[in-house]
Amino acid sequence: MSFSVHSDYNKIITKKDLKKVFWRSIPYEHSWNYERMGNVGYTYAMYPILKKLYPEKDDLARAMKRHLTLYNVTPYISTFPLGISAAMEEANATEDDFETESIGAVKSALMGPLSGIGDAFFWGTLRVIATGIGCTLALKGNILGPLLFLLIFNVPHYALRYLGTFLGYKLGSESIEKITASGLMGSVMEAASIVGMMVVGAMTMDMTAINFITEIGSGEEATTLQELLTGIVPGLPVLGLFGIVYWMLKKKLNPLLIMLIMLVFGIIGAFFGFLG
Amino acid sequence: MSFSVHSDYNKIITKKDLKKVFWRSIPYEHSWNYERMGNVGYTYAMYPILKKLYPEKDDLARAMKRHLTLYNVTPYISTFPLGISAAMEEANATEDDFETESIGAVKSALMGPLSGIGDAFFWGTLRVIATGIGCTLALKGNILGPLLFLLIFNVPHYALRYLGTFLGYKLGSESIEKITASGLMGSVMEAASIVGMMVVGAMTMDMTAINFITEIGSGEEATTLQELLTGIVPGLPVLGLFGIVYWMLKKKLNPLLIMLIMLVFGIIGAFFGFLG
Amino acid sequence: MSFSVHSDYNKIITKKDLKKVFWRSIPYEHSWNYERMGNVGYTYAMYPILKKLYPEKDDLARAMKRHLTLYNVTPYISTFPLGISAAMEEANATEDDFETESIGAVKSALMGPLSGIGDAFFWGTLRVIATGIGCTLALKGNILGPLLFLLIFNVPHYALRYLGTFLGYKLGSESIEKITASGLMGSVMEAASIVGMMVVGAMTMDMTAINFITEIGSGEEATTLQELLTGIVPGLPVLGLFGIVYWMLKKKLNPLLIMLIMLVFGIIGAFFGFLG
Amino acid sequence: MVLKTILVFLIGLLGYSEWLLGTSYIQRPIVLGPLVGLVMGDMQAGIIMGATLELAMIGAISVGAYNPPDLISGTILGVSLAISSGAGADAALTLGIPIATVMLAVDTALGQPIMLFFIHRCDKYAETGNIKAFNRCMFIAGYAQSIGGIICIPLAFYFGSDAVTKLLGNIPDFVQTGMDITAALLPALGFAMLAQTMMNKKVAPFFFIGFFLVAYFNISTTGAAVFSILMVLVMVMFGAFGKTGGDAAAIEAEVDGGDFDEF
Amino acid sequence: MVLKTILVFLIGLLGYSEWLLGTSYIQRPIVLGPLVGLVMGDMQAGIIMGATLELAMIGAISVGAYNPPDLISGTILGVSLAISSGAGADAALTLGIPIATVMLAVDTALGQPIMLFFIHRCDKYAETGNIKAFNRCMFIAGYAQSIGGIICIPLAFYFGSDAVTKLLGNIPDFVQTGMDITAALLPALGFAMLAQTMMNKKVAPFFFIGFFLVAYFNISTTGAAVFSILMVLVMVMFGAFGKTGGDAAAIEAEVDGGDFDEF
Amino acid sequence: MVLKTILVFLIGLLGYSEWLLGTSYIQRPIVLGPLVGLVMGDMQAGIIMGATLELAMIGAISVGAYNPPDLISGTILGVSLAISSGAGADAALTLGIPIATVMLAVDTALGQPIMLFFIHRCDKYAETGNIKAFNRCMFIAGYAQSIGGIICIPLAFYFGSDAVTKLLGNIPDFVQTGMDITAALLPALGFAMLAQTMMNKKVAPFFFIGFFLVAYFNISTTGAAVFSILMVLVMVMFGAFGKTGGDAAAIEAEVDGGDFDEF
Ligand SMILES: OC[C@H]1O[C@H](O)[C@@H](O)[C@@H](O)[C@@H]1O
Ligand SMILES: OC[C@H]1O[C@H](O)[C@@H](O)[C@@H](O)[C@@H]1O
Ligand SMILES: OC[C@H]1O[C@H](O)[C@@H](O)[C@@H](O)[C@@H]1O
Repeated sequence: MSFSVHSDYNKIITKKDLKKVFWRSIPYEHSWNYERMGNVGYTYAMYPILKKLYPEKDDLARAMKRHLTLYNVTPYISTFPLGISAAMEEANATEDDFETESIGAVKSALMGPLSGIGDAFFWGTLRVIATGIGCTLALKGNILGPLLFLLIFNVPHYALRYLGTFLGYKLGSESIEKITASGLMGSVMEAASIVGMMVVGAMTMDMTAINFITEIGSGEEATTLQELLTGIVPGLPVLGLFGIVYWMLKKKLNPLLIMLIMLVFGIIGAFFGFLG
Repeated sequence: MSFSVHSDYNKIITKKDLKKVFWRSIPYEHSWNYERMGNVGYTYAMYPILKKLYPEKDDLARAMKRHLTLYNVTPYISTFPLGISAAMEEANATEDDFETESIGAVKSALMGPLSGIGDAFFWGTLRVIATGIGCTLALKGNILGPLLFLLIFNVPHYALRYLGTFLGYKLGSESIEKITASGLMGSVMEAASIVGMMVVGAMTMDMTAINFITEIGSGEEATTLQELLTGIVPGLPVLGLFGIVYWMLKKKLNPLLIMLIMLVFGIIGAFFGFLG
Repeated sequence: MSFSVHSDYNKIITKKDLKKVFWRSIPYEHSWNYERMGNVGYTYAMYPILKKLYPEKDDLARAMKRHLTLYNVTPYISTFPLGISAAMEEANATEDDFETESIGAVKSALMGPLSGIGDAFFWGTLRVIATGIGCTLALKGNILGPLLFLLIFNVPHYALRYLGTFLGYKLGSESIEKITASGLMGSVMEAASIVGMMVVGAMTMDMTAINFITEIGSGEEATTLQELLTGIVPGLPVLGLFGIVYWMLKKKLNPLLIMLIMLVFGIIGAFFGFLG
Repeated sequence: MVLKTILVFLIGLLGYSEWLLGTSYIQRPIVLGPLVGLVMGDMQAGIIMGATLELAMIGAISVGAYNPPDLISGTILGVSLAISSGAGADAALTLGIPIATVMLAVDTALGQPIMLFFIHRCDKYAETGNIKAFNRCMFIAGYAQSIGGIICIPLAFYFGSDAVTKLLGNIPDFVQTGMDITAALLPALGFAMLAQTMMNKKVAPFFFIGFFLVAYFNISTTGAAVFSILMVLVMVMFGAFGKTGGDAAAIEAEVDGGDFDEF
Repeated sequence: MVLKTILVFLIGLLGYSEWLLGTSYIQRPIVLGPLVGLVMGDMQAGIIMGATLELAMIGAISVGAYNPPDLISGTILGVSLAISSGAGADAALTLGIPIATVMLAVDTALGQPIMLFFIHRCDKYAETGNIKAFNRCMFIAGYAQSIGGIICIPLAFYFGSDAVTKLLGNIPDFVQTGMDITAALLPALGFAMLAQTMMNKKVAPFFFIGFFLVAYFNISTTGAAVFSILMVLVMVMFGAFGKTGGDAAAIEAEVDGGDFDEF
Repeated sequence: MVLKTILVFLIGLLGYSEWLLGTSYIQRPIVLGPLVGLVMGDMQAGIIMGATLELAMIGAISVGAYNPPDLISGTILGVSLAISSGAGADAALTLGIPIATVMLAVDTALGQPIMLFFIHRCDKYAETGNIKAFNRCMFIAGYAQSIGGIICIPLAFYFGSDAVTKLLGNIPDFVQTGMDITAALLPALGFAMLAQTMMNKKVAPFFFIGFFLVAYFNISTTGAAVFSILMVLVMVMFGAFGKTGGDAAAIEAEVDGGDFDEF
């Protein structure tokens, strides 16, 4: 495997299409929300690909819905999973026996690890260096401070964001080819969905928080409801919350309604002091 | 699955039989001992069921012996596993291919989790609330203090203890039916025995303690034999103890004799100061 | 299984051969090095066995190379794995379908646990006792101090070292016989190689260290490159180092050259202060 | 005095029937205090002293294997002595707590072994099907563990608790320590007996997995149960069960009568 | 003054376009400071004050779910007020930070719910294929979350920030706390929606394995991913996939429509 | 003086033969001290000084990869100088410990690379079957690592240790640090060579499982071994081995020559 980033474009998607994905990845975080995070931004960036692959309106709608599920990744490398998704959507559109669910499974499996690496590099390293150099100059009133600050951060940022698109697509399409050739597509899909599911489980625990601060008992015996519950099984409150929401969705409650219920619950909890 | 607690009694056990189990669960902790904990109390509560299911004296004796193995659970919800055991014994008595060992495996698997939940609720929450309210009144000399204390605790206690019997039986018999229908009885039995075995392993480590306090070396290099052993493998002393006892039982040593050996060992250990 | 240490010598290796192994285990640590630890010492001790089993020069060379891989164990019980290796080499030399790789796998699997036990007993216990008694006397100028010190340590040391040889051989040859008889040789080999591989993975992490101390940022935000990397995945720097070295070996680089590269890298790292 | 002694004895008996009566908390100081007060002619004081002891002893509960001081003797003697000497709630504390501690020692040293003797009789009677004897042994076993308290409460009340406590204080320390140590060892016997009824080659490794999950990662038994259930579910999903694994069968055949049985 | 107000408003808008423009750090104090300085006629001061705020706020970034104070309004109002009152960089700090904090509260309480409304519109328009409306809602959603700042910056600049801050400070505490709590709850909805698209009997246990790996052992999501990949590799190597496990199929058939769907 | 120098040199040689002679502790201060005392004419003092150094250095043992100061040169020079200058046991300490530290530096910087050169010669001679050369290289390698001490002990004794220590103290700090760093890197080479002899697709994931068990959960190698044995037992019980997993075989065929080999 050589490290050239250029892949063969021998199916539907062209280099030009991927460039569009890159450009449309820029506003990725604009619509970042607490419910499904970068879902809308991701779909927005995928649009040109989906549009081309699915001429039928219904197929397109289904494809967009597929990408409107929760997604989160460091914005600067968002093009990498986008590229992979593009390759997988292409396979999905052109191959008969492609399991559509694997697109989401692979996306999910990549969320956590990519964010870990991306945050460490961009937020943890590059930003700190840019701030250090920029501020040293700016504190003396030098206009080069802000300028260097922006350049030091954004030159690598845009370079990697651009390259990521093609790297992701290349990796995706080559892997798909290989796996198809080996006749193991079924196993790999299953394996991918298992990893995806585990990562989603891990992130649910990692990124959701609920804290029942009601005190129980007084004096030395004092504890909170939260401690009691997590004493039985760590993560129990989050799991309970997740279970209830999952059940509401099963019961076909409108997500917007669920959100409102959660809002009311949160404010009531704050008002009566049982949540914190 | 509705939440009605009433099951169909279409085999041998009747509602009246279960009521007997509830009543006989009351002295459950009377004979709680350090060797096998609630074993005698559990068997005492199971007796009416066993008596009815196994008219043959030999069968009955074997069934009683089956329940005389170590058992532990928060007393207030002891009727829940008792109900499950009742349903399983019933299946054992009426179905040919029922694997008797699964009765013990399921009991064992439930020990830890049920105790965790039960202790948190009864000892950790309800008792603390009852004590808080009771003492506030009693400290002023109000006789309502002790009375409320007893009521606040015991009304939920007996309600749950009563309901638990039928809930357990219902859950047990319905699950057995379902599993039998699916033809997976074999797999489920195997699965249950694995979970049971893991819980027993976990509890052995959790609830047994042995501490070799013999000091080795002096000054900064000083350490104890215990630290040395657990430094090689955590839990090694407990595992060694368990292994020796297991081996003694294999060699058909009388458990009472083993207990005496342990007693002598404990007292000698205290006398010479190598145990603590 | 009785506890007599004497096995039947019904193949090629005799008791006399094993005695030679014992004697040649004495200088085991003389050539202990940071690259492959006790490898040369181990091979030196195995030599009489290998010489006898493989009259062909080529076979002998291959066998010696086999034992020149990394090995580490508390020297005082080094004869135990040597005995096992002897039994396995014997089986390898006499049986057609013996999988030669299992010799290394079993050795590897035993490294960690044997060292854990050996270090705890010899370094942690026996030495401390010998030092305690020896110094108490020697501080008063009594020549018995050093003498007792040497005796207390070395009598058990040589006794166990001697016995270990035969114990190891016996265990090895009896197990091989049993497994062969059961027709499960294949499974056991696979199982052994899995355990060996996991232990090697664990030890790689345990015994290799690399620390990138380059500071990133300043003030409260300050962190080191090491923290950043291990924050993404613990052990990442060690894994990276291992990966590079593994890749170099794949590329057929001379190990001595690799060592020199590491040396230069280490000194440069110290000079510029990015390693510590 | 004799009447009072009898009444106090009965209160003690009631306390020690706690576990016979559903572990319903009738043995707690807040409940026994008033009763003792009634007998001593000052129920008000009994209520207050009971509540004081209750709060001081709020942590003295037995969850898992921890053995708390004997609150029953402590409360009864502490409260009765405090009232009879005209002292306040503080006195009940200062008198009650050392009594509770000494009595715990007596009960572990004397009561536990006797109790275990009767527990083992139950095994025998279960086998012979003698259910009456089984019940009797169970009944005795339960009170046997409190033998110290049952005897000492009336004696101490009658002769003055000082004398009795001193007498009992003569049990050498190492005996009590030894009993405490033994109490912590005993579950190994119970678990070994339990394990023996469940053990076979196929599930044996899981015993050790559970054991070492707790030993290495310090998780709770519930945690081990959570992971074992998830593991078993995965095994079921991927068809680990049902097929009588050729290998496994071969191994069983081979190692049967082998090392493991000797373990 | 009106011109300056308009310019300041535009700077604010630029700041709130941060995420539209690639999260390129144009909203940071070190960048906005000089611009405000330019408007106020003292760019030098703007640069220095920007850098001062930048350093003080170096930790105020959003990684994962942490929500930092609103640096945009804080910087713009802090710097402009400091310059117009002739004060130094310290004043920019003392003025800017409370503004940033209050504005965060306003944005969570007001902006987030409005935003989520538009996010849900996007779902609808995706289904109907109305891509223009989809894009429009996305655009609005992004600014909606900053609605507080967008409105307040010019007002506060024009009327004096004191008046505005006081006004906003009247939002009761519990509302802000409640919004913060809700923000932490909301991912549960997102993950539940995601899980629903992926869930089936065969992979369900793995959701819980991932969940409890994090809950019990406190490892990172990346760690859970590492172990799940290794586990799956082992399963592949030992042939867990491909064969339609007889058991598993049977179970699916059986429990379908059973309890799990109700979960 | 020359005779004494020779004798002291021989004692040093004996100390550095520790590992040749079974790691039997003849190199410890408590043993070398008396010998030096004998040479210096005051064995009594040697015994006491040896024991003093022994206790001070009780932690200086090499378990795993920790490299302790060079006790041999420290003891010999410390004790001999202390005796000849008529000072007490304290002096042996104050003189001995810095010498031991400097000599450790010299040995890592000089001795280790030379040693490794001879270790690699052993590989070559093993291949050509030249066993005599193999033995010779092993013998030399062992002493090579102590080359510093072997040369310096007689020199320092003859010329006064001050002079020699100063001379050696001129090795730049970064060289010693660099050598220490390299010593910690080197096992990666050893383990990579070992892994290469064992690696194949089927067991590769287990390398990483072992690695990350230690990295994430901080358990010991023994712990990883315990869990791997239990895991393998379960796999055996449930028939994971023996059948040449169709999938696995297919994968091997496919990925052979693929990415993994490049790793
Ligand atoms: O953690 C990944 C990612 O999460 C969110 O999207 C934001 O907090 C980003 O700044 C961050 O990079
Ligand atoms: O832990 C479960 C259970 O253990 C023992 O039976 C007693 O300590 C009970 O009080 C407790 O509820
Ligand atoms: O840890 C095992 C072993 O490692 C190295 O070989 C040396 O440090 C020995 O002293 C030790 O016993």
